[in-house]
Amino acid sequence: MDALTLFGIFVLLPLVGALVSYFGKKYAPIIAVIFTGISGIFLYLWYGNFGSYTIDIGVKLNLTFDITTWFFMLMMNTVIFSSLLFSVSSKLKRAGGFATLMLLGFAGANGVLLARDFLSLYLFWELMSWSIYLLVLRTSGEYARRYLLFGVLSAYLLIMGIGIIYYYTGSFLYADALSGAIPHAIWPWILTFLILGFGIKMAIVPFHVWAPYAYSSEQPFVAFLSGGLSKLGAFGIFMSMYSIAGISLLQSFGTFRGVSLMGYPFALLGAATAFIGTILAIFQDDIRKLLAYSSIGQLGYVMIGLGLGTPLAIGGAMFHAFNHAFFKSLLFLGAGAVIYRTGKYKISEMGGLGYRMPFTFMFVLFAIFALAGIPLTSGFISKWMLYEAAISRKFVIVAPLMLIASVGAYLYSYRILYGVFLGQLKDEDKNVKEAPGPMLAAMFILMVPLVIFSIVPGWILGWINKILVENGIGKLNYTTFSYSSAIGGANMAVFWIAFILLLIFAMLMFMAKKARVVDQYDNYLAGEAPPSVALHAAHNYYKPLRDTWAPLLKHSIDRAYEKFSKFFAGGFYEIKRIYTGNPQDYAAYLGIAFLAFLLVGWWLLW
Amino acid sequence: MNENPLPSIIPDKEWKKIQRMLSKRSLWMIHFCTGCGAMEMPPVMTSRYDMERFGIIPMATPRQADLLLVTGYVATKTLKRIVRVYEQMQDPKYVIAFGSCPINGGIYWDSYNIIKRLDKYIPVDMYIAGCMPRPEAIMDAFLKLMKDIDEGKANGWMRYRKYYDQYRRNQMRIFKRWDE
Amino acid sequence: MKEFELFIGPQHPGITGNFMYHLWVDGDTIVKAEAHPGYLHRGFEKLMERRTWQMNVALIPRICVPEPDVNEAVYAMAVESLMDWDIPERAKYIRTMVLEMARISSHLLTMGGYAGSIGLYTVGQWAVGDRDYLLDLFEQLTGARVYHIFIFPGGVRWDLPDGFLRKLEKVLNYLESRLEFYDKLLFANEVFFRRAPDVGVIPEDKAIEWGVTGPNLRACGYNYDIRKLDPYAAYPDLDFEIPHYPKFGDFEVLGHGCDCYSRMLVRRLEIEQSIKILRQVIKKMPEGPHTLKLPNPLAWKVPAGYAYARVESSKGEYGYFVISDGGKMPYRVHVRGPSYTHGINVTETIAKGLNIADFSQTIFSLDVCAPDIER
Amino acid sequence: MVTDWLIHAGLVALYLFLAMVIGLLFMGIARKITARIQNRVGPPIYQNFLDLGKLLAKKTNIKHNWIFDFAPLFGLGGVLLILAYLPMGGYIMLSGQGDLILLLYILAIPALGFALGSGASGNPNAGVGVMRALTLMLSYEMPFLIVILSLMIFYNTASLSVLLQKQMNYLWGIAALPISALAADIALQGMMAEKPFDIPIAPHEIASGPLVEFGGKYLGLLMLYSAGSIVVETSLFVDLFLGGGIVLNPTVYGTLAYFVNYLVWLALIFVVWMIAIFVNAVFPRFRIEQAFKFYWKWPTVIAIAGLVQAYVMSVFLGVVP
Amino acid sequence: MKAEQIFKELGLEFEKLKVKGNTLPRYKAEVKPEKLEEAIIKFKSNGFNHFVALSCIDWIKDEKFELVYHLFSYKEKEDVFLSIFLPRKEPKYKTLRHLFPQIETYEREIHEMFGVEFEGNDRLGEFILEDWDDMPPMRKDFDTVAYAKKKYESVPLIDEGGEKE
Repeated sequence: MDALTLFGIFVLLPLVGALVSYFGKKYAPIIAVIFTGISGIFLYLWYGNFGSYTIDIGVKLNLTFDITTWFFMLMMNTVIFSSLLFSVSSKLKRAGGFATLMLLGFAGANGVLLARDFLSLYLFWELMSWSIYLLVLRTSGEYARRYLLFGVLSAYLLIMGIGIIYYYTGSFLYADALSGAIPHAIWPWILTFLILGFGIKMAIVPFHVWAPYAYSSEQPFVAFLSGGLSKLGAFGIFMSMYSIAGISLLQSFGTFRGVSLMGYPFALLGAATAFIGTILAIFQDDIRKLLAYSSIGQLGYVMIGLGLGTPLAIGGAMFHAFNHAFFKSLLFLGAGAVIYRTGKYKISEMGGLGYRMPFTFMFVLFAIFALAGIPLTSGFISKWMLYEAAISRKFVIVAPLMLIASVGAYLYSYRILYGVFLGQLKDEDKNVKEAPGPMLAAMFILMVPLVIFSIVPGWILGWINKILVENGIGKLNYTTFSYSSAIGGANMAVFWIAFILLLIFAMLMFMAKKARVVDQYDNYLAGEAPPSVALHAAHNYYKPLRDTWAPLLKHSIDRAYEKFSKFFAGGFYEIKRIYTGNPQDYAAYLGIAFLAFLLVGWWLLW
Repeated sequence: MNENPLPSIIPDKEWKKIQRMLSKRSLWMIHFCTGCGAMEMPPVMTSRYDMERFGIIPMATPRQADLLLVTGYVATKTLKRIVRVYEQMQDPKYVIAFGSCPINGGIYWDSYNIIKRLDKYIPVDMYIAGCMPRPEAIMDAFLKLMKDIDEGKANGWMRYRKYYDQYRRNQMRIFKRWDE
Repeated sequence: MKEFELFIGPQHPGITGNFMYHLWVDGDTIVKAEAHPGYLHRGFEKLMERRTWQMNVALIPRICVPEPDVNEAVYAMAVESLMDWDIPERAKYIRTMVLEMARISSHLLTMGGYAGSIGLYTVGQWAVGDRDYLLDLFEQLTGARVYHIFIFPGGVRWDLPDGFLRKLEKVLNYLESRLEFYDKLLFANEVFFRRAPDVGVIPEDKAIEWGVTGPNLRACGYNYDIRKLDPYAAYPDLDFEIPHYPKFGDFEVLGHGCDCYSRMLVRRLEIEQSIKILRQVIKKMPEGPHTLKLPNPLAWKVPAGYAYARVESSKGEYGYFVISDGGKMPYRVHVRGPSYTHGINVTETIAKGLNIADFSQTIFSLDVCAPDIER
Repeated sequence: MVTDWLIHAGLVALYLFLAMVIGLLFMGIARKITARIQNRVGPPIYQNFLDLGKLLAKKTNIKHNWIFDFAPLFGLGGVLLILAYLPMGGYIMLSGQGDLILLLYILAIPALGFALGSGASGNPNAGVGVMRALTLMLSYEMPFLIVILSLMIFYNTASLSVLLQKQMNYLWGIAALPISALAADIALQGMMAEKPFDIPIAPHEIASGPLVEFGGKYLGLLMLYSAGSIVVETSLFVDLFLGGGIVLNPTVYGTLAYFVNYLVWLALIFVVWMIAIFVNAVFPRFRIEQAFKFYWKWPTVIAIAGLVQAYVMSVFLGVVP
Repeated sequence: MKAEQIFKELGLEFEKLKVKGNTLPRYKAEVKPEKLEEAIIKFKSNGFNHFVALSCIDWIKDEKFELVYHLFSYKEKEDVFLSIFLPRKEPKYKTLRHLFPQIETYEREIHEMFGVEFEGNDRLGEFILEDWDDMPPMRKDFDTVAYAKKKYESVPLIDEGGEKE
């Protein structure tokens, strides 16, 4: 294997696929599935076949295929494969364009994962970003503009970071960054720019505002965006902190109970993100927005792990990123299946679909187990690792926020379950059918790893351990079925055996007698039975909680941005008159931001 | 578990006995004040009479309850709700009718809105005469019902199943519509 | 449809009697409420037209089950107005005594029911248990626990049994000592302070217009009481106060009146006043006949005319509008129960914007008595 | 090896059975004591066994759909699973194989199953009830998680079995961290959904909430679930703060120690349960947002004070239990 | 303002009802149906702001329905009964629920029990009775005994053989 093969299979092949599927018309998704399948097969075959290839084409570029890349590519590939599989039967408009853009994004993502130099990183990053922009644009221009605002901001921040490094080292290679050319005092700036730049893709508070809008686009794409592409942010942060800078450099900024002072603020930011994202998710009625805020919250956990930087924490972050890729795309696909069948977005307008779509319900239920961290899925183990990482180092701010956010996750998961799948089946949904086969297959593919890695966590912990060892971070304590930290541990084999035995016992108690199935309207209505009755209590579900939070929710970051941009839109009214064009309010904001960053960069460099 | 769970160990007859013993010792009554007889229910529940001694407690919904107390006169509008609640209860279930009114209309014998005999519409296991029955009478009725259950005599729920057509026919003579 | 529907009643623990509120709820806030009476409709007004003046005495207590005596008293007063009878002093005092005992027992029941509706079952159990002592007294006096059929036109049925007043005194002493426990458990409870004030508010300026009467009106800050306004029986001779918002004595004044808190406190203080009245009755009980010499009961001829009598029941103004055409039977009787307005119009209006957790305590504190709505 | 495992499994089964019996008995005792407070005689303390038997022996049962079955299945299976992970009377059961955080998350299994089943009934009362239960959970978990965090920081372990060991060797949690114990006991009242925090099942408002459509064997198994939950919650408090009732070191005294410890544990969970029951009998219930505000105010402040104490002791003073 | 004075201003004749037991005076006056609203507004603005009840009387011999609007003043401590007469055939009157909200409920009941139509009240309809199939029951010519016999006594008993479990 050489650089070209690597590049060919993982970047060029999707690009070719993009070209082909553009003309595929309604078969475009199938073609795209085949192309992603091929690269998936190579991914499977090439496990262990790692290598690093430097190419000199005037500037030195580097492509590396190592365990970190492989691990992230695994998520990316599975997620896009099932998303495209899902879209086969979801009858999208202009399916050719959709498949093309998805594959472009996929190529960009693979490029980012393979790149070990800033130039290709930035090019592929832009390729990915712009295909996301166009994909969001398919649904709504307004959403796309909001995404673009932050996408461009992210790109600026990256340029700042890269520019500073290049200014000092004169090389784009990651490996050259640590050569000592960069003064020690500059590193915090570089890291801040890079982490924030990548963090925007992860929708870290306060840069999360774009996510709820972008995540309201077509579900197969959003599944890929939330499940796959947002992990590039995690990958980027991981690379910049632990590969480019390295743990010893981080530690040299001073430590707080063994955690670098460079990382700890980001862990706090992550904890805040987890908390805020969760709280906001509880109050959403639009299923897409709910999942979007949940996504924000869950990626906050990843951020915590990356910030803390102990082996357990980073392992937890990797594992959580992996889990999140699977359960969140599964949730978005489940939501997509429901939306496809009913055409509704509001949770309160659905209800009772679990009786009509049992398989979708089961898959979503498993995703929710993973989301809530129920030990029946691997979602628990990653959360466990993050908790133990924080608690064993006695972090008393991060740990409670994380713990309470995970309780909050129960609240919004139940909102999905109750609002969409349980409760009253509306009369107009009486004839809803189960989702089509490809959709179910896509969801099934995503569900399997969640269960498997819960029973055998050792397998995935093996890969993660390798990543940690390779980057010189440390190693994890695990066996095939169990895992442990300095303060505790758990054995999943024992858990599963006990669970299955006791469930069988409960079943024996339960199955002794058959129960009669009654109609949903043969229900406790205090003796009344009106001809038609609305029983679905899903609208404004957490109203008491919302009322208590109302004074705080008033100060939403979302609205702060809007006010900010309105302020500038007002200020730039004169420009509007001078130029014939029609500069949007966001444009004004962009300009100011660009100027500000230029000024900061200029001040730093000279 | 109405089928004998361990037929080889417990004879069927014994099993029925056990079942009856259990259902007599834990009669959960439904919280439904259909008429003025409900006025004497609080005293029966409180310190002087305390029916919880016999395991009788009020339950909120018909699904959980075994015992329906028709406390006093039954207006036609209430009858529909009583029937609905009765049908939502799960077998075995028992009905006690309070006071003179469900027996023959009582003081409302000539009222246009009161049904005169309750057992034309749902099976009644025990009647308590009087207007209104004293708490002692109510306690006595509970004890008698327990005895009846023990002897297998309180089988109104079986009658309701068996003669469902007749009961429904009689009910439909009172109701214009039955929304369900 | 954003809202879901909840049925509070007829088969529901959160309702007094057989009554139904149909609620439309958004989240947990009531958007709309509709009252549905009629589950207890027996056609009293029709039946009374078919019975002689005296037979009706046996029928009417059943109109309001928790406090049947007011029906007898108010019917008797209406018939006496038509007949132009002045009843003897002793009968007046005995009537006062019966009415006040009934008031205490009804208030105890309401207090228990209210405490139950906010989850404090212990007070409910105690209050209903203590009420049994009053029912014992009734039993000794009238022979029945609930439907006494004791007061009738012209006086009361028979004189007090021997030693009745001493026994009453004992029960009063006992009840007074028990009030302390209720105070500690309910009226000084932190959770009660959090839950009751400013919940289920009847606008103060609308209260009279909406027909709110009795303790519910006094909780709005008006000291209107029919016992003082339009005195009847022996009340003019007796000394008592009318507890009303914000005159709560030793109790804290929380909230802005017209709410569940004030309503319950007014009831609690009225028990004290009733005990005070009963003590005076015991002291002042005159000698003499307990009833007028009545004509042949089968052939009462009541002069034609209209008469309206009202008393202050534990729930509010209780009135009978009696019309006679000179025959053996009433031509028409219209019963004006206090719950008619409280249960339907007032509740439907104030339920809007209420939390479903507070709905039950609001109707319990309004002391809605279903049977006197639909009769 | 295999025999060891079998003996272990048999013992676990025995302990689980005993826990269920204790739970039902405790419910009966609670009914009796509440009745005594209310001036009544009350039912016999074995009444709940009769109730359970009756419910299981009901002739007909209804369900609304297949999701309805999740409630009894996960409810009973889950609560047994939690019990298996809780040390009872010094016998550590499976808790060597999973730590406190695993336990915290297993706690959600029966609750989630119950919520699924009641949601599937389609009754709005159930929906509102579960909403209240979940909001209550968010409320009491705030102080409770902080308390658990202080314990884990102070004893420097996340494993319950190690925690018991350290409490036996050093000091019971209630002596070392009295402030946290106070906060935990307040949180416990909410966890057990006893008054003033029983709003999720308030019968006067939502007709017993999530339980609204369950009857017959469904209700019977849920009754077992709540019986198990009583033992879980009281035992959790005893394990965290009262040393799991270990007064004799099992390594020294052997079987006798297990026996004595079990009795002490039983007495301690009884005391914890009694506190809850007495409070339950004399308080009305909070509204859900009041409960939320309450828990995020005072108990949280107390819990944070406890956390500060644990933090100072373990980090600055270097106390190592 | 005292009730007598208001009556005088309105030009109405009134009679005093007999009162025993209670003490306050009660005045009753007959009003023409079209003048009633004005009279009630006049009384309401002069302190008679407690609407006690609305009663309906079926004077079958005179072929008339009498509606009695009963007002009370807490200030003047006087009761006022204003009555109007409607024809018994097709009785119709306008709603006065905008004056006092509880009039709405009374009108609903009177509509159901007597069959009086109140124009402008949109909540008339099934109120207390359900599945009613005869003439309004409170009318004098409605025979409740015959109805009860016909409807309830004729329902047959359940024919069963005394089965045992």
